Amino acid sequence: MKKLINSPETVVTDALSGLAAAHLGLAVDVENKLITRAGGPTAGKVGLVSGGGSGHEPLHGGFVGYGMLDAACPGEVFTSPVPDQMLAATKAVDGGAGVLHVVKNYTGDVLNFEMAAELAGDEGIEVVPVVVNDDVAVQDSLYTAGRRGTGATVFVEKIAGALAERTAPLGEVAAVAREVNERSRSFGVALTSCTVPAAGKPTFEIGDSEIELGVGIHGEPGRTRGALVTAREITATALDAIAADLALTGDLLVMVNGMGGTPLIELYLVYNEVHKYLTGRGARITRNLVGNYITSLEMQGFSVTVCKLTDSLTDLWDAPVDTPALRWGR
Amino acid sequence: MKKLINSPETVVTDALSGLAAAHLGLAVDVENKLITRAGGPTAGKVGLVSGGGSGHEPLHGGFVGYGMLDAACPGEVFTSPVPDQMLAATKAVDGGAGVLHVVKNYTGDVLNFEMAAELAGDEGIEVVPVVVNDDVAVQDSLYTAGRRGTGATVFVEKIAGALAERTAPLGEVAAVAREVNERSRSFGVALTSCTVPAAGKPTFEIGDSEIELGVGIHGEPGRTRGALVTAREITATALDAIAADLALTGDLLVMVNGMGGTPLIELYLVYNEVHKYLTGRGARITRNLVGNYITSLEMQGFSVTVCKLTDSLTDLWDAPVDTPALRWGR
Amino acid sequence: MDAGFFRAWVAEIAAVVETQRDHLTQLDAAIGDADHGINLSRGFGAVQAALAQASAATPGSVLVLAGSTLISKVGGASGPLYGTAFRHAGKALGDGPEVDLPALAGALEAALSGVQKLGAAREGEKTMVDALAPAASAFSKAVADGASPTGAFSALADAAEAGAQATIPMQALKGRASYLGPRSVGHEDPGAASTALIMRALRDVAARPAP
Amino acid sequence: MDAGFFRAWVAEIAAVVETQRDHLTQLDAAIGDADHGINLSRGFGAVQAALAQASAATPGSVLVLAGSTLISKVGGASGPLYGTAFRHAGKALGDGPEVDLPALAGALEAALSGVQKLGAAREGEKTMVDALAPAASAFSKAVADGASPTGAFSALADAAEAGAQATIPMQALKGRASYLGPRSVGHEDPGAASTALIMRALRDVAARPAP
Ligand SMILES: Nc1ncnc2c1ncn2[C@@H]1O[C@H](COP(=O)(O)OP(=O)(O)O)[C@@H](O)[C@H]1O
Ligand SMILES: Nc1ncnc2c1ncn2[C@@H]1O[C@H](COP(=O)(O)OP(=O)(O)O)[C@@H](O)[C@H]1O
Ligand SMILES: [Mg+2]
Ligand SMILES: [Mg+2]
Ligand SMILES: [Mg+2]
Ligand SMILES: [Mg+2]
Repeated sequence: MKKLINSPETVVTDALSGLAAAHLGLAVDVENKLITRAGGPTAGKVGLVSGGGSGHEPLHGGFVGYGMLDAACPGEVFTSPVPDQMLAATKAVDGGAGVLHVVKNYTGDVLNFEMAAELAGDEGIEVVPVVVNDDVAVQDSLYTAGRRGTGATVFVEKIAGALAERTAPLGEVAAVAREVNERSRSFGVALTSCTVPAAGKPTFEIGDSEIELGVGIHGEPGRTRGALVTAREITATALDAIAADLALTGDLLVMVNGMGGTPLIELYLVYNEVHKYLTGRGARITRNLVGNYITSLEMQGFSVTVCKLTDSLTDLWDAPVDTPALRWGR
Repeated sequence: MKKLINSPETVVTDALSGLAAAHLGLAVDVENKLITRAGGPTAGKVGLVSGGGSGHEPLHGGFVGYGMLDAACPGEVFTSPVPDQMLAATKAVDGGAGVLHVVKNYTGDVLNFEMAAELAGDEGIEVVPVVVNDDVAVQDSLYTAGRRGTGATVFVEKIAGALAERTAPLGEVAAVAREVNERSRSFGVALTSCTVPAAGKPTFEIGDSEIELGVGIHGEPGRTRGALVTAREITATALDAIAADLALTGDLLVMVNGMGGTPLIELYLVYNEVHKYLTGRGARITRNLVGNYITSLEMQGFSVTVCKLTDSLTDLWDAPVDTPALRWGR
Repeated sequence: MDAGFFRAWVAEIAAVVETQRDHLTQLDAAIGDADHGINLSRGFGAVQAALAQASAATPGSVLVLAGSTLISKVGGASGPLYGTAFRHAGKALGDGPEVDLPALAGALEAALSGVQKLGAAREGEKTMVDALAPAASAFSKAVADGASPTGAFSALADAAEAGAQATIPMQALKGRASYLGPRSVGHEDPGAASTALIMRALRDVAARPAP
Repeated sequence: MDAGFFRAWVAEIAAVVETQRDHLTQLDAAIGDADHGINLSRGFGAVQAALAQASAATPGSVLVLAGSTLISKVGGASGPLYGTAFRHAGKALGDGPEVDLPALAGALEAALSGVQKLGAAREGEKTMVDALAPAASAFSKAVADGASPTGAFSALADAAEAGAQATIPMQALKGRASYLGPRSVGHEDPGAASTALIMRALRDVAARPAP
């Protein structure tokens, strides 16, 4: 295991201390693993709380700030946070207009957020959860815990955050969050495994000319093993899987996301293939992100996330945002 | 070699096509490998041109835009561009106020930019080159080609770009660029090698518990091989090397830069160690960057760059910038 | 069985989880995300610390504190699920200083129903339920049949172990492993395996000569 | 020697660089950035393409075009340096249709001075100069001593090869390898190695029976 760390036990808290030192716009409670805006809650504004296992940076802490999240609670690496953290976050950001919980669809995240919402309710805070489940690699059926929440989480947090900043009521913020989730799909591909620091060895073995198609953001195995073919072919496989589930027409917001160990030159190369694939089928990419936004430690690979935009979603996407990992308009 | 590419020969042009598709604010001539602002030259404004081998993304193309570069010319992977590209870039951005060449100190970059400057001069364009040489891993002496240009290039391009945007004359823009370079130092550490696509195998071999201290951004060997110790110890080694050359006092701009294959969680962890080291010695980090800004393909590792700020340098750093990789204030 | 007995059980669980930490993590690596052993060692370590602090003088209060601590410290799917199991078991034991076998049987049934209410898993879906359900009913049956303590606890541990083994051919329909669909077949479920360890720990503690 | 002779030389260089591409890149990996072979194969490939297009009917024009193409296509340190070498050699040959051995000797001296003027490297600094300088002077001396063409070209190639080998114990003082300081000792300089290949190609082409 080759990592820049002090010890497997302190990875998350050491990194949180670094985040705190680097971004004075954030208030970071390292001990309780809680990241909020330095300003505190905004009266009359819906609070946005998200959280999940660590190892996906910049998600979620890097998206706390004006126009996006009010708080993030990171768990241990790849392990959802605990209800105590989520409750503390919910109380910290409640500005009297209620709190939205952005939850990625994993049993652990769902159960812990459910418990937290119940506890918050007991304390008189209105909480509405929105569960993100955009990963088409898993079929959503009676036979699974449902689709995993992956890249669409970034879109949900940005767009719902923008609407909340306009002091829309909780119901509307939750509705737009669900709308973004319903209009978004993702597919991920891994070239290499990641290594959970506390585990010390790669989560899965993979050959030098193999790739994992449909990999999860925790290194969960995907649909199949494939051969390491060209970026064009790999991209087509990913987009075919998405297109089989959602008609890729009209104006699209597209993210080509790196898994953590893939350099930007390769991500732009993949974006070029995505662009050719989608425009070749008559769609228009009107907004895009290319970079590392929801990672899996040092895994090499990428994911592509597509959202079918509407004019109002585009307007919310363009709204000013000022967070460590996403910033424009101010 | 595990990479998301179509073929080793087309890596650079395919990635440039992706950059062009993703950023409509850029004008990208894929065939001639030239990236300029879509708007064309700004009359009366000094033009900033930089360039170097590809494989360091977002450097340089990701820094073309308002408040930073006017043009970038990427060479083949790890190979400086050719005079034709630099001349074309220089002509494309000349707004009548002359052109600054930001050159990283490598024999190839220096020789090719020299030839380009000569050709531009023949065409009546005033060109002033600024050579960046901030890497303390190499001692600057009669026995070397001089220090390598690394992380400080990002600072030079941002700060000189900000001054140029204020339509300062070429002499002043060149002077501030040199001032930033003189006040900046860097040191890099590699955990793994990178693989040049056309070479197909890692540039260097390194053991599972070894690190390369003082590595160059092209995977050039550094000062010594060391053991993979804690992030705290590795960071101290890097900062000791810098402190031995530049008194680390006063207000500092610090960049903890990822080499391409290192995840953000580790970079923030390293930033925490850098912060403790520097503040522990009485310095103040008043500005910082944490992320992938000058990479070495998929290499795992980091570099730290420190610049001793003045009030006017801080003011120029804070000035609005709007590029694919660095954006604030608009 | 008094509070000391249940403290000893939890201590034994913590010890076993430590030794089996990597094994449980490897099971989770095969069909999950390689953290189950890490999660439980963090969780039961915290439970040990909490119990060392707390007075918790009744069997019920020991298990409720254990459950609450798991919920607060583990995260993931297993945190709320095991936490709920211990809390419900503890609540079922009431606040008497001593509990007998029938009371413990009722507590195990309460733990099971708590887990199923929260996680909505039925038997056969390749989860901890596949070890907990047969263990609870085997224990209840043995107790009802008037089996000796030794016999009842052996039935409990054996049923849990058999239940865990039985998850190998199953296709996961709940939890992270369900993402694999048919590819989840052929692997033992990590949570079922840890449940078997927890029940074995109970048997071993019960087998110790009373101090 | 006419334009055809020099076109044949350049073609032979291109062929040899192709076969030695990985070897040169590996030499560069040891003390540089692992691209020298890649750079030269891209460069001489482009030179071949350019010559195929161009009329270039004199020895001088062939070498000038080769040099300009290297400058335009290679990049790195070797691009401007080899480009300058060929341009200066070509200019020195003037625009006659035929050149003799003394003229070629002068052209090689011109190439050397061009490289040294641009790169400021002296002999012993572990660069291509350490192969080019002895080769040029050995050739001049042989020609001056009235050696046979075969003898002169062998002296040229042997001196270049010996010069390249002699870079192994040197510490690099110029170029990327100089960053290594003492660690550059013990490796052959890639540019010196490619210069030796270029000189050997010249000898081999000269050895061919005139068509
Ligand atoms: N819905 C559920 N009901 C019961 N047990 C479940 C459920 N989902 C998951 N589990 C159990 O949780 C175990 C995984 O626990 P763990 O790895 O600690 O959490 P995570 O899956 O969040 O990483 C699985 O092996 C399974 O036994
Ligand atoms: N100043 C110099 N003078 C002469 N030759 C040089 C000089 N600097 C470098 N070289 C030659 O260039 C070679 C490296 O070429 P190449 O690898 O293609 O370029 P780069 O170093 O830019 O990657 C070295 O082996 C050396 O022979
Ligand atoms: Mg987990
Ligand atoms: Mg090079
Ligand atoms: Mg798990
Ligand atoms: Mg080289």
